[in-house]
Amino acid sequence: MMIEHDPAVRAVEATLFASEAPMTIEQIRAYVGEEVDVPGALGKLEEHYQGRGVELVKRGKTWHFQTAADLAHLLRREREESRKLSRAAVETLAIIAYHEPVSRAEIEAIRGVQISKGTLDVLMEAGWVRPAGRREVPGRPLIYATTGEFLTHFGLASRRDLPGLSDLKAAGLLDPVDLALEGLQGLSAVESGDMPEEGESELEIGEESA
Amino acid sequence: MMIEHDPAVRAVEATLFASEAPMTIEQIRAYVGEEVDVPGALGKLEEHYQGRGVELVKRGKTWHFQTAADLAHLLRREREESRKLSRAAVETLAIIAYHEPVSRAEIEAIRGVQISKGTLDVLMEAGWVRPAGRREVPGRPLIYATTGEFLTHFGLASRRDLPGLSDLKAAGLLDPVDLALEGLQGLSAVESGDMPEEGESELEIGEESA
Amino acid sequence: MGLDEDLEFEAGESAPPEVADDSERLTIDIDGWEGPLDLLLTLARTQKVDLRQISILQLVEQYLGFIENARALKLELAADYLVMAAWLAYLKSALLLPKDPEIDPSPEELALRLQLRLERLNAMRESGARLMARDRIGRDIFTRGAPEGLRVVRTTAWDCNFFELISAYGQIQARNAPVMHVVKRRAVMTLEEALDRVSAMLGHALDWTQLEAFLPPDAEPALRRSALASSFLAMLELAKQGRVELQQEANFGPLMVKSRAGAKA
Repeated sequence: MMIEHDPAVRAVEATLFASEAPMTIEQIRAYVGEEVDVPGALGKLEEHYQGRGVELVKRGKTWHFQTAADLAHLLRREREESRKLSRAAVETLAIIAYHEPVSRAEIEAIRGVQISKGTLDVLMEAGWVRPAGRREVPGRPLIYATTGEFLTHFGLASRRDLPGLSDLKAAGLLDPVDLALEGLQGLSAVESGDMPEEGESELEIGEESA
Repeated sequence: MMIEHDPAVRAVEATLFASEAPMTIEQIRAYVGEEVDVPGALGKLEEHYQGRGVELVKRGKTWHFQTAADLAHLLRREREESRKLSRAAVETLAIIAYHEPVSRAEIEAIRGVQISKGTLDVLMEAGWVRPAGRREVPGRPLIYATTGEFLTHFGLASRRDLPGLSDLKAAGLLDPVDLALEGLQGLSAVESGDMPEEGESELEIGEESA
Repeated sequence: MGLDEDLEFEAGESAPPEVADDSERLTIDIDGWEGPLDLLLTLARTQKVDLRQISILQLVEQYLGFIENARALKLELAADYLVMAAWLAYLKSALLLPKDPEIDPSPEELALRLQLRLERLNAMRESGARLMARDRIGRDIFTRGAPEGLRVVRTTAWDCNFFELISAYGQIQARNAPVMHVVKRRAVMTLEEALDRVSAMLGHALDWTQLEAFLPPDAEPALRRSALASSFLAMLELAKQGRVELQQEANFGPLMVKSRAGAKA
């Protein structure tokens, strides 16, 4: 017997299923009609799909359906691995994500080495990084930030979900050296602070990726 | 609260969702494992999705998800755009209106310029021109005439309401000075078509998600 | 390349691997480093303590030892590795010497700076590895494999008004109308007319008179230009006949005419 389903929920479900890319609420509304309560339907769908093989997730401002993370072992595709990022690209991506917006010079200051030409290009080509205007300092350098696609790809609901972000902040590890130095005045290099042990922040990641 | 879902159902659901093509039971089993009751899981899924925005369907021996047929209209969004008729199209339309029925060769003879296939297509798409049989001469060329819609659009009761040559002359519309000033501008021997560019029907989402 | 591979952050690992404490491999691998700071960080990790507790002195020794080894093996070292080596040698001596309050920044501050930089680089390296290890779309998690796709169907409302229609037809007709060339009559004064006119007027010009005075006073510009040219020719003809004298003070100056006294018999 067929159950009567909420037409708004059905419409939003069908639209998101058919879409080739994640959609914002406004984009969904353009398809299902102005009169449909899209956020309400998304809420119902999110709840309905919870724990199923397919989930409805929100990444940044966009929504999409994806397979449940715990089924990765069934579906994992090794061929995607062929395009592995270089170490320089991974570090640069992390620096942009945790410090954004950030200029090239600031990235280079953290890495202690110049960025080779291809590194930022690769990240932009992947759609994870974009230029985000210029810093209003002499020379007006371009600054870079991550994209919505970055959040989608790495399964982050927002930048606040970056692994270990709060620990890094609390430990001052996202502050520039000069600023950190001011805070540590009087402490010698050998002295250890009373900061959390490194191991603690690693535990959290295991939880998040579940 | 998370409901406990059947692991077999979840696995089959995720596998079919992620697949780029419909799958047979054997193909699904290759992903989810030999021990899984695939037909049983498919049966449960079929029932679960019945009446939702997405349906599980069987075609021959293969299974796949698809958006509910009755919602297909949602996946096409219509957008009307007003476009100016090209000069070639206006002239062609005028010739058809004054000389109908005319063949393409006759139109070209009157215009003194070749017309591209796209030009007649645009006029037919606009609903102002229709094929009106064939001229019984060697080669039996198609002949064209205007439509009732044409009369409606231009506010004419009949084709006899079109101003005659003497009227045009009196209105200064046959004045060669006009010709010298603007008449030949932009006319070339072979005109480009007036068809919309190919890229235009692209996915909206792709454009907007940037 | 063994060490380099160790440093490659494999997907699935939540933290960078510990570097093997194998000094032989350290001396051989030189290409895999992403600059002196990267090398320093790797060396620091061999101390197997929290970065906040590393011995900077020991690290300096490790680095200088590495550079020495590389030189002994005649490996090519990029300039910034050598600059770092020189700076670290200075830092080492400053740390070992009795404290000199005059020196600013103090060697301790320099050491602390180095340690902070290593911590920051390390934090980003670990974060990058954690990011890469997440469940990623297309590798661990999948979006729909065969989405129907959403389409925007653009329909075009063609725009053309009645005036455009009939004026287009008018222009076609005008373009096709047989073209007849008619040369318009232009106002001219012939040489004969000019001769008659100037001859008749000469009797009144006993004094030097400007050529322009002989032109018809109310002529249109086109006729006036023609009259000027033909009157000039007429004057030359009359001068040739000895009936007038011509005079011009300068190039392009006014051309003066005078009836020759007694010439007219």
